Amino acid sequence: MFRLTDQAIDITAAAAALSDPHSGGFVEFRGCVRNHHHGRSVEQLHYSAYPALAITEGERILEEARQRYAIDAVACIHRTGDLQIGDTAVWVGVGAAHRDAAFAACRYVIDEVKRRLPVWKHERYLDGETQWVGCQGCADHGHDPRYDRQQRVPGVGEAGQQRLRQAHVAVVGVGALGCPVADLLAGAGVGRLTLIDPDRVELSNLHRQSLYAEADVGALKVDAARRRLLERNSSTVIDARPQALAAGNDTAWLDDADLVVDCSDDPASKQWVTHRARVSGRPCIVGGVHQLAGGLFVSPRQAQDGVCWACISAQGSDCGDQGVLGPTPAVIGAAMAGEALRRLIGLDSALAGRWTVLDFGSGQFQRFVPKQRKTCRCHQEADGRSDAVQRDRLDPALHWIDLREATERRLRPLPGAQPLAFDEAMAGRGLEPDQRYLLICTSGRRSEAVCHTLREQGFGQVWTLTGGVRALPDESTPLACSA
Amino acid sequence: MFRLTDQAIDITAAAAALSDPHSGGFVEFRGCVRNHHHGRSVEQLHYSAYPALAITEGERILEEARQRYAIDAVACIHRTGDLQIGDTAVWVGVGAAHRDAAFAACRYVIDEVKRRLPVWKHERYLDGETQWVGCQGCADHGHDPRYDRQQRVPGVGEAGQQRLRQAHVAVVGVGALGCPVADLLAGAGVGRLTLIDPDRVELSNLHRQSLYAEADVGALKVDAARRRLLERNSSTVIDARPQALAAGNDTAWLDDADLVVDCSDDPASKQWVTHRARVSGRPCIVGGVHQLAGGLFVSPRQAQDGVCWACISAQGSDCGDQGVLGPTPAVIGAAMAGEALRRLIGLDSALAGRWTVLDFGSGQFQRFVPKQRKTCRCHQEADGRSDAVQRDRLDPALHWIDLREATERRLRPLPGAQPLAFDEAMAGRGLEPDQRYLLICTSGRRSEAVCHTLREQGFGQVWTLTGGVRALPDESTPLACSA
Amino acid sequence: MIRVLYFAALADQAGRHEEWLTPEPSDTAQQLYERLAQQRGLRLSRRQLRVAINEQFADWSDVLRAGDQVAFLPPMSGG
Amino acid sequence: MIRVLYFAALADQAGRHEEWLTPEPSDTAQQLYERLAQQRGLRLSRRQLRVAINEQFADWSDVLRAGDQVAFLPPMSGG
Repeated sequence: MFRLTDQAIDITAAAAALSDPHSGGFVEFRGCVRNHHHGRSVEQLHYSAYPALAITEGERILEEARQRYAIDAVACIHRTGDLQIGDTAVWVGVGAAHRDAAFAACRYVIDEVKRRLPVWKHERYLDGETQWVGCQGCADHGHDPRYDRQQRVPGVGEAGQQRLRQAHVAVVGVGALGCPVADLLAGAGVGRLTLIDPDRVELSNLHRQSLYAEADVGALKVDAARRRLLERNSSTVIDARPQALAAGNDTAWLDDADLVVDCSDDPASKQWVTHRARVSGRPCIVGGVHQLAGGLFVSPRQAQDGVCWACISAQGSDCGDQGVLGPTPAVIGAAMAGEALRRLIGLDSALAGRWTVLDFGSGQFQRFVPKQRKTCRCHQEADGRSDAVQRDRLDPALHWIDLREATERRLRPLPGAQPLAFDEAMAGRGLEPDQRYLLICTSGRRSEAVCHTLREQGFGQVWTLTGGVRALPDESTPLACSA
Repeated sequence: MFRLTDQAIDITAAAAALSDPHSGGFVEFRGCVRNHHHGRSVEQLHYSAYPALAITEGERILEEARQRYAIDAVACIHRTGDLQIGDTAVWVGVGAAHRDAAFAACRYVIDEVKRRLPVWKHERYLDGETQWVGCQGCADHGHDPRYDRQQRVPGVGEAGQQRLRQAHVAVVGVGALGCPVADLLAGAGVGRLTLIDPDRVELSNLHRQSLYAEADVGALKVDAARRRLLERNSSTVIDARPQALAAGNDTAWLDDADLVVDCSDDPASKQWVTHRARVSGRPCIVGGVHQLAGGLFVSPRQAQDGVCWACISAQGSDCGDQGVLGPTPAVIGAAMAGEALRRLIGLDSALAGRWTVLDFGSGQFQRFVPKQRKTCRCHQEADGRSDAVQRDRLDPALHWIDLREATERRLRPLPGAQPLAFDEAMAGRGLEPDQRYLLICTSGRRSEAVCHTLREQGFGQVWTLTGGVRALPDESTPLACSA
Repeated sequence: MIRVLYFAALADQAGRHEEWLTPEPSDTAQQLYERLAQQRGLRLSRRQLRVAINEQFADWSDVLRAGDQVAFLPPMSGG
Repeated sequence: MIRVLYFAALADQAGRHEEWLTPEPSDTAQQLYERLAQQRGLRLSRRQLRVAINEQFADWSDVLRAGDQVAFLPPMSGG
């Protein structure tokens, strides 16, 4: 229940309305007119509002609180008109089974009300002057002492800070790697973060996922992370997307990001991100951990030198869902954040284009230049694009599987390829694990998804044509397959 | 104002008593009798107390809140006797100029009341059973799913988790290194942490000190860190010591720690910690950062192989108070936490006895065995103890400076040494920067403090006798100095 | 015609709480504000403001249509 | 003589809220509790408890003297 009123707020009645035998904790906040503001003596105060919008926005804030916290009841009343010293300007009340949720929700509502409710405060001081109170001194304007220490690093300065402020980074996965990455990027003043993760916080996450507290168990990770990040740096804009980044999903919105940091434990996501970086020239950073070791891959400055995740993982980096000590991903995540900041600021990096492995088990710390196209079959076939036109030159025992719809096939025929519906292919129907297949679709997304699924099912010799038929040398020419 | 009462709490009167024209924000918490507890239907509830102790402890909690937060008023009332569903069991009210302090103080009081106030809850359920509510199901008893993932790491298991639970780690400094260290140790289930730091949170800390939020600015770091760590893992016992770890201070309480992790930016503290580890055989981990590089030293398994910080820093590791990007200390801190966990659990470590440098600027990651006694003059003199008895064998141009009080000097004379008061020596009075001095006191603490102070003032050739005269070969023999 | 609402410091600077205007064809909220800022001497930069159209928060790039109610909102200071 | 106070679940287990005892010479709070735990069948381990002497929280290693009031405190559950 949200209300605007020009009468004194009846707190006793409002608090009584929250009562619920299910609730064990009630938190109330009252904002009152103080007798001072920035050192000046306040005599009187007037609140004006845009009522229609204020009521819509107030209700929206309460609804957000209900969605985000396990609470039984929440209410807020805001005054308008003339107020005297000591009068209550705003009241927020929350009831919940547990006090964690009650405190958090109450705090959320008052913070959002102050930030978003279209209400303006006009103060009259004892010396007769008056002033509209506003946030004129915010981070957009002038030097922010918060970033002093990092601006002193050679090559950063005001210009580097400005680049961070204007940057948009997509963080895929806010688990053990994503927590330090998002935390350090928000702390450093990166202007906009998009967090992508479908999971909810579990108790067994807490030892290694530093953005979450016990009170967050059960909440969506992207929501809990957003909340903590805003507490740490309220000037960050954070988009929370509770979904997976999979080849099949719509990911066009990712193109808005200047940099993608893949912190997921999903090889398909890593493959997609690295592939996209290589094709589009956008930078990416990808990490993984395994017990006491972890690694990070930073895409090279020149897109054509890029490798895909399949190249890297074919060289032995396995990020299984096994036991892990918290510090291992914390090290790798922090290193990924460091690379992200350097790339955004424009500093040199000795890790760009490298797969860097830090193994705290053996004490071996090494940088590799991942081998491109030679050992990665998936990549090799894809880069054999122009050769693929004469399939026999490439591999006569390779079966081409055409995953496109009939309408797509008519637009660009692929003679000699065997049509197979996407769903059938995902299920492995009509395919033999000991045969060799090149999967083809229009853009390469569907074929990539099928390729990874089949490999997980034990198909050892399937590859995808990266970029699909669109990436073939001349789209206007029907392919001549000599088989 | 703290009160125990067996009558219904008059909240309106209690809240009115907080009024103050200086206060802009009021936060109240009410804890009410719920109709359910761990899934069982509650019918009635009885609170018994130890009144004399409860009142003392309640007042102490309120006083702590006043000390810790910038608040105008705080009060708490706790019920005793029989209560019905919906009755208020406890009420806390806080008034402050700013809402941050009001929320934080209210939260502090209710959390401490629940933990420390000698009051016990007896519940009667609808099924007729009764039960004293307590923390019987706490982490001491049985398997905690929270640690599942780390227990799966080979060598950890239940036994390793138990070792962590029983361990006590002192974290010296909760800045950019100490934040990830304390966070990862608490997350991993280390039973007890002592946090030592004299500083308060500043806005310019936030970008790299992940335990603090904007609302913590102005609070003692040890308090703000404790609060966040308890949100992350409420079963951790955390002692907050708002002081520096300096050679002059009383540090006997440190002997209770199983492991000391030095995250300070203070060379004197690092010197003291490493020295103590070498002499006492207790393990320590020490870290430092410099722009894009950082390093950590892990004491060796065998104390006699230890080196002191002066050995290490003489080899070029400088942790100046210069610019820093957040990720650098985050990497080093996480690596330190990993080493701490491995040492406590009893796992092998490839980093023990090594100075490990991770330089993200150059991409060089290396482990060194720090040279012992050879390049470190400070250490060399100390290990030349028995030689020091014949000073001329060591260095005839070395002036011995005796920093002890007259009474100490009488107990163990040091012929040929020049007495100099501690304060004079700290100020460099009576000493020449181009002369060579060996500083001596009873235990080696004062001489170490003076040594570091003088070196900072540009004295290039001063050394300390580690362990002081107590460490000399035979305490009963007066030293025979042949100079 | 569209109706323009000014609040708080903006109303003081504009010397009015509202006015009726005819927008240019395919005028965006941003173009309208920048023109009005010049005409009325509004001293708050667009980056400090939010815009609402028909009682909903809107984007600066939204195109205005006849009958719209446009509100320019200075930094809020409730609570 | 010293006075021993039991609270909550401990009082149930001890079958009493208080009793008067003569301590052994140089008995610590810990030694007293361990002896009483055996005699009275107290099932809470010392690690779960806190001890107060003369209405102040105390250490388990504190030595008891004639006239002391010793209280054993189970895990608290106020609020």
